[in-house]
Amino acid sequence: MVDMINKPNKGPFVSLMTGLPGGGKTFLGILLVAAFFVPLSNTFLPESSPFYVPTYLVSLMGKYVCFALLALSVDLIWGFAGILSLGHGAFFALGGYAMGMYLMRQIGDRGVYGNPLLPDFMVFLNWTELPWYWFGFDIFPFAMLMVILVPGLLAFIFGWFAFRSRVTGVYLSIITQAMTYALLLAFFRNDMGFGGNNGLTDFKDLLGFDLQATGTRLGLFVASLIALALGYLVCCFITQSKLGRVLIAIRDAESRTRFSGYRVEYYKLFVFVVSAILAGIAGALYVPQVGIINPSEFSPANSIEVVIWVAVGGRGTLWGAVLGAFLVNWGKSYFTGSFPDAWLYFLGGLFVFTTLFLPKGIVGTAAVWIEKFKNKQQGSSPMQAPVPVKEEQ
Amino acid sequence: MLGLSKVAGVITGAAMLATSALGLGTAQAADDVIKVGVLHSLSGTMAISETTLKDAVLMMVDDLNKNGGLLGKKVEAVVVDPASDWPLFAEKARELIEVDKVDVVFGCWTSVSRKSVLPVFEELNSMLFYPVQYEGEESSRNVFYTGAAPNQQAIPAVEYLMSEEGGSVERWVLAGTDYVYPRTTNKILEAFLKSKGVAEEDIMINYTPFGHSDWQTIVSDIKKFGSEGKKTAVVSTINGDANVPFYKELGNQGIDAADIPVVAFSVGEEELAGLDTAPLVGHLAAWNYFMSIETEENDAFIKQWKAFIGDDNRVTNDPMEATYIGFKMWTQAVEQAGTTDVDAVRQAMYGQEVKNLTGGTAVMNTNHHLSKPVLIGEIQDDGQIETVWRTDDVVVGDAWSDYIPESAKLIADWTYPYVCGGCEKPMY
Amino acid sequence: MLSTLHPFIQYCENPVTPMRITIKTIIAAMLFLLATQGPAFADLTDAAQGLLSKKYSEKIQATEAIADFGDPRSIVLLETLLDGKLYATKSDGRLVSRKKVSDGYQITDILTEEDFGVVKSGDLTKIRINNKMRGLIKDLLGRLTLLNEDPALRLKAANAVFKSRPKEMAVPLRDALAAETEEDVATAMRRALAALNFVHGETTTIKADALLILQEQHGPEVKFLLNGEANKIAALQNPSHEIQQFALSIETALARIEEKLAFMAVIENIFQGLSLGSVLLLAAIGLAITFGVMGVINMAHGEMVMIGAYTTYVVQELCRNFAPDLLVYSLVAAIPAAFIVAGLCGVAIERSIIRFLYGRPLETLLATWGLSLILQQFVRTIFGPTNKEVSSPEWLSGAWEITGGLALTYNRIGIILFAAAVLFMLLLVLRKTSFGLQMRAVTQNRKMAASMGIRTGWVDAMTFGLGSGVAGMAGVALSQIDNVSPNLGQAYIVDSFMVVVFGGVGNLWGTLVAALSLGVTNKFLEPYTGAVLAKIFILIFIILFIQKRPRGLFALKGRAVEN
Amino acid sequence: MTMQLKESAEQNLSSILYLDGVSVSFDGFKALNNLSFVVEPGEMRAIIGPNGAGKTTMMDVITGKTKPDTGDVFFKGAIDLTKHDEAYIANLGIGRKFQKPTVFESQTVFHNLELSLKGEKGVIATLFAALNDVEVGRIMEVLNIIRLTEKAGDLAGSLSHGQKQWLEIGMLLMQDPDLLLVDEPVAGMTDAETEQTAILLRDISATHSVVVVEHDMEFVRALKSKVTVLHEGSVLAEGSLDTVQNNQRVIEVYLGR
Repeated sequence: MVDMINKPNKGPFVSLMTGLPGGGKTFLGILLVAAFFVPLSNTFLPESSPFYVPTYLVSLMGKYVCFALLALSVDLIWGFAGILSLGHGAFFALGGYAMGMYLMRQIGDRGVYGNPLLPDFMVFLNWTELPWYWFGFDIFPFAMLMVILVPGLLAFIFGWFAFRSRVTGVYLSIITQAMTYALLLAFFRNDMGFGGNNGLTDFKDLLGFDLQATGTRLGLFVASLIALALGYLVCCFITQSKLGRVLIAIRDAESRTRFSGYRVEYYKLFVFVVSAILAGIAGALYVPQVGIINPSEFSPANSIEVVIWVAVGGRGTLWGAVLGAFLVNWGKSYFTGSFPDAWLYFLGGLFVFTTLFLPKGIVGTAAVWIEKFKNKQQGSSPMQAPVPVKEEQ
Repeated sequence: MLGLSKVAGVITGAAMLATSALGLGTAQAADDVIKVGVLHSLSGTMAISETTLKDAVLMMVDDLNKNGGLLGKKVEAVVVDPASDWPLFAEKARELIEVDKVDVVFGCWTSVSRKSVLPVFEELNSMLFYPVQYEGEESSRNVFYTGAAPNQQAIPAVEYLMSEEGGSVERWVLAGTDYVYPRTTNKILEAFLKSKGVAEEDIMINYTPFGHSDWQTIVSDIKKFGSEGKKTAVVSTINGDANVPFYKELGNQGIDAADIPVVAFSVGEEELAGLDTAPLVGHLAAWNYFMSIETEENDAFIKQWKAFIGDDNRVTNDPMEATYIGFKMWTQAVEQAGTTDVDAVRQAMYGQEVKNLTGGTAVMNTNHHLSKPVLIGEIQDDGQIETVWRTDDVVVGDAWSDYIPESAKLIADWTYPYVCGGCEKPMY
Repeated sequence: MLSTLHPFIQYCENPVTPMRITIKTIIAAMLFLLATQGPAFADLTDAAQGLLSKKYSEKIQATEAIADFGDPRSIVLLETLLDGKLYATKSDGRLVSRKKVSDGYQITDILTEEDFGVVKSGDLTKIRINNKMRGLIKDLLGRLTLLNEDPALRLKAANAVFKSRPKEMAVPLRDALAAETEEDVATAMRRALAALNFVHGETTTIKADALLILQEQHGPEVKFLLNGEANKIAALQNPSHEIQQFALSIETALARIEEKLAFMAVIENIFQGLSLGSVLLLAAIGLAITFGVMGVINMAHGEMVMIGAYTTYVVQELCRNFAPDLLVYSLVAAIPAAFIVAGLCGVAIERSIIRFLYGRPLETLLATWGLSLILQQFVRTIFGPTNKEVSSPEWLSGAWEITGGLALTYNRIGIILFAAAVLFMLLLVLRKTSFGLQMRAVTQNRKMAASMGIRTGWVDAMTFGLGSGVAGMAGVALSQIDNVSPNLGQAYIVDSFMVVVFGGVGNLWGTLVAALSLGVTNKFLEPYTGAVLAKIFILIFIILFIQKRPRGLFALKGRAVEN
Repeated sequence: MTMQLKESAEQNLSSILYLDGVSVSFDGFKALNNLSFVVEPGEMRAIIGPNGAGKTTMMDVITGKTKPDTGDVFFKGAIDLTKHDEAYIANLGIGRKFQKPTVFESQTVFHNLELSLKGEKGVIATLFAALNDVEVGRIMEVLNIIRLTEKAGDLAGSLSHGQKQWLEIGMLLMQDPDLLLVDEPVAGMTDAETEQTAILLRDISATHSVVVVEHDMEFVRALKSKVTVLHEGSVLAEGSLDTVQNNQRVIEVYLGR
């Protein structure tokens, strides 16, 4: 035995210092390399070099990195606490809108109607003054605070009700879907003051940096990578702590956890809010890189897709979720370009294949193989947050 | 632990390499072809409308190649699927321009998709042809708008209905999907109607979400609104999908075109193809093109289209004509400029003339909008729209509406001395 | 052929009837009015040639002239024109009607009934009419057929006069009313006469008398009339006392009508709510089986609905091409066809994918999502991305006018009945058949059921097939009110899940109550909030409701729900 | 009734668990019907009864999972259990073992016990929690009691059915409760395991109050405790096993009417 006894829980800081879960260091290493290599390559290498990363790819990867952070946030609640949110896109979009509102205010009088205070779409709707909820968004720190607060608060209120009422399983999934669907419809309304179907667009600059400039793109790309790395560390910190094990306990046997004296609803609420904040940050980084935020980000289909990224990569493995986000989105980019008429077959087929043949996702399945391989050679050792033996429902 | 981290490294590395390969694999553009990007959704909600336009571009390209190509080069269409996903539109636009190195792009349908790709085209100084009727209030240096602006569709239609021939309508329902095109159109119409002395209480405005399918209440409301003793008409800016259930409900609730005519700006032959139009005979549509128009050009175009698509029942519609005109103009401008260079072609575009399929000549103005005739037609029981009224002359597309105070003062003119898409005084 | 279509002609072949004179009176009245307008036409043929004009104003003159001649052939001509079945030959501009034959169209001169043989469709141009002409022709036909011997036509004529209210028709209408024997036609004529008098009456007394008759009716048309008159009076500079009194009585009548209409509106609202509820029920009921009973989070459910709708399309096309006589029944034939096609798809899906995923409901979500993408694209590849037309049979078109102001559309009534029938059949299958028993046994305790000799795999496949088949049948109904496009299913999937979850997973009654209550609530909210906000409120309501009852409306309590 | 109430009020103060007139119904079905009974501190009590007698519902009521429609439930004389939720009641000192062994299958045996450790169970405290030597010692001690020291590093999911039952009892011990509610602890165990379990529970009852629900009469006999028979949601008989086994009504209920 008994590395558990030799290595009892010394608290989350110690856990984080002494070792990340399987593959974590390599993962962080890759992020670090990318953070250095991509900007250097884009800036200094000639276009003809095989290692040159074109600006087009920088934006694309920046977008993927934001999706990866979103996937990570879903994995934190689904993989570890068993909360399947089919509405996480809502938090992503809210973070995005908060950032979009800042970027809108930055346009100032450079809009087509030249109104120094009101964004174009408000001028257009005959609004004469800025609605109260747009106040303060011209101040960057305030906007960033909102990026965290708005999704966090929504998650807190929603979670407070749902978890206290012990809404679980499919019921929870469906009401998260109802939440994002209701928000989708609400944001579609032009009267809401968020630009309706077109959303917020036509951004000019961020903190004085021109959004079209390659330098800004590189900066955003690196910022996204840093956010992803930090997000990953936060997730590791949580999942490696005792709290992480309580979450897994909740996932596997909720009543047992309750009868062991844990207020399950608070734990769920905590992790749900953390996850929503991560999703919000991802959204905020996403918006300046794609240049638009509109209600379609709230669509239930988008949220379901995020869950699929996690499932493809491997639930409960953290960096597996990141991998899943990269793979699926890269697949989407590639196939929509190369097989515009058939790409849905590939994508749909991938999902079916994954569930049938890689039920634990790519990383989970790889881990099982390695485990088997190791077992042949030596004794066994437990894994971090293994995929649950049985489903929670 | 070691094993897992190796897997992590290998897989993630492979993913990154593969991602790079996406960029690098197709980056070379051959010199002997001219590439045309096609950026229309082939899946998702907009596929219903946009796929047709993709096919239209492919047909034009095919035709061009059969006739010896352009500038002695072969023309190649690069088709991508932005999947009705607006940010994906921006990504795909960038891919087309930066990776595939296309010389021009034909694409977009919804306003939001156009807004999404606009910064990309401006940043990379490429050229987009946008073939759909839209809300105006925009003129980009990098976009040519070949669909109708509000003054080429909405205003003439309302004027027609106000006329004796159109039924002397006094009361108006402005029903639309809640997005920018109907909002703008209705705003312009409201201002226009009020300027014609229509009272506030004689205008009812109603917005519904995308894909709205239960029209019972709204159609009942329209009926009630129309029973107040004044001749009433509905001006519909309801978008795509929602039209079929709307018209089905209209037909079933027995709203007769003779009592309450509905004039639509987003309903063409293609939308009607999904409907039994017998109960809808007499309702109106305003466009710059109807398939039923008998001209030599149109007959040839319809014949070519049916042959290309291999289906005798397929219809043609206004955005297809807009695509046709845009494509023709671009090829003419390229030939005139002798190059596909964006700046040179843009200069050559101004004043470029193409014969409309409906007769007369379309001209590209310096505000990047076309001069086209406006037609008003009535829906027939065979799904066709028959012209009942047309402007005597072509109407110049207005980028900025005269009926909106903020935009009435703006001028779009991309030639000297203005050189701007929306300013009050010349730049130079 | 023509004589069977138009009883009027039969009647005209016998010239010695007193009615002939009456018609002449009408025509004389009209001639008086029309004589001053437009160019004179020598005879009917000449007038008919006027229809070939490109200008609608000229066509209108020709139309009026055709009616003026009062020739029995005028009616044939005008009816053909109104139906859009009047053509002109391109070669010599003859007005003809056409009939489809195997190698083209058999054409017949509309006036002489002379046969011109068979031509191609390209040789003919359709004589187009616009809204204004359409209204005019209806009006003219109404006047011409007011004394027709077919009561249905007389009724139509009376209603046409009611709508157009030509002043000069007062006298002929009174004569026709005097000769009328059918009670319902007489009522319509009385109404039309009242409308005429109300609008054109010389004295306020006549108008007030007309008002007394009119106010008994309470349709929106009457409201339209009354409002119009009220508007006119309001515009007068110095109305006399009498007129003011009259205006007051109009106001009273309007208030009464308004009251009745408000009551009708409530009934209409309930009906619309029920019909929306039935649509939700139809969309959700298949899901209540695949998701509710089997626990499969079936994201491809919407695609089963879509497959049902496309099956309807295919059945209709087959009918159209091979058995055009049966076209009216194609919708009925499509119901079993859609059930079988979607059901077989369901069985295939269950056997190839779902059966490996039992006990892992969240993974069924992913697999079926992938599947739904594939199915959408598959349909897009086969049928193309554009909408397909599924026409409504005659018996599902139009509305049932119960009383003025309350009309229930037949297709909505059909959907309510259909939803009820589907629910009933499903309950029957689940409660009364051995398959239903086996199905419940398997879902409650798979191992026990297996050991009792039930082929659980077969039951699973059949159950999933049943759920999918029912979804397919829903597709038949939805093809009547919505787009038949590859996206059809996507539009209903979220709503379907809401309904099933709101009602309580695994409970068909719950699904029924949930669907109907959501539908009715939505329709009652909509007039106040608009469609979007109504939907948002409904969603928020569901979210809050689930807090109160975390397992839906009809949830089992106690131990059974633990696992 | 008034007499009874006064009497029960006195019992109330001295008892560790006190139920009076508890009724619960689900959709018209009365799971508990005016159930009253008392457990004294340090007592071991066995509860038997046919299926549907209300045994598990009674446990649910005591542990706060189900709120009774009527009736009082008091712990340690004065604490009204109907006002609290499961987690609070667990921290008060009532541990519960489920009918079906429920452990955290994807975590190790050691972690299972660590999670059950008595102590601060707030979110933030748990996030920063670290084990000290005393706590490790306590875990090792319980591992020893439940004979799973060798399996400390194994996943709980890999244990045999009997071992899972033991692990769950061990988890209860980690909570160091004053009252243990044990639902069918020997279901699916071998005879030898059953015997060991009985010994274990007897040992535990030396320092804790224990309520055991069980079907296995041999096991109940081995517990050597007072027995309460439940039937249709209320107490049918109470006393030693021999007394109740000879009770005419109990025989009727068990053998059928």
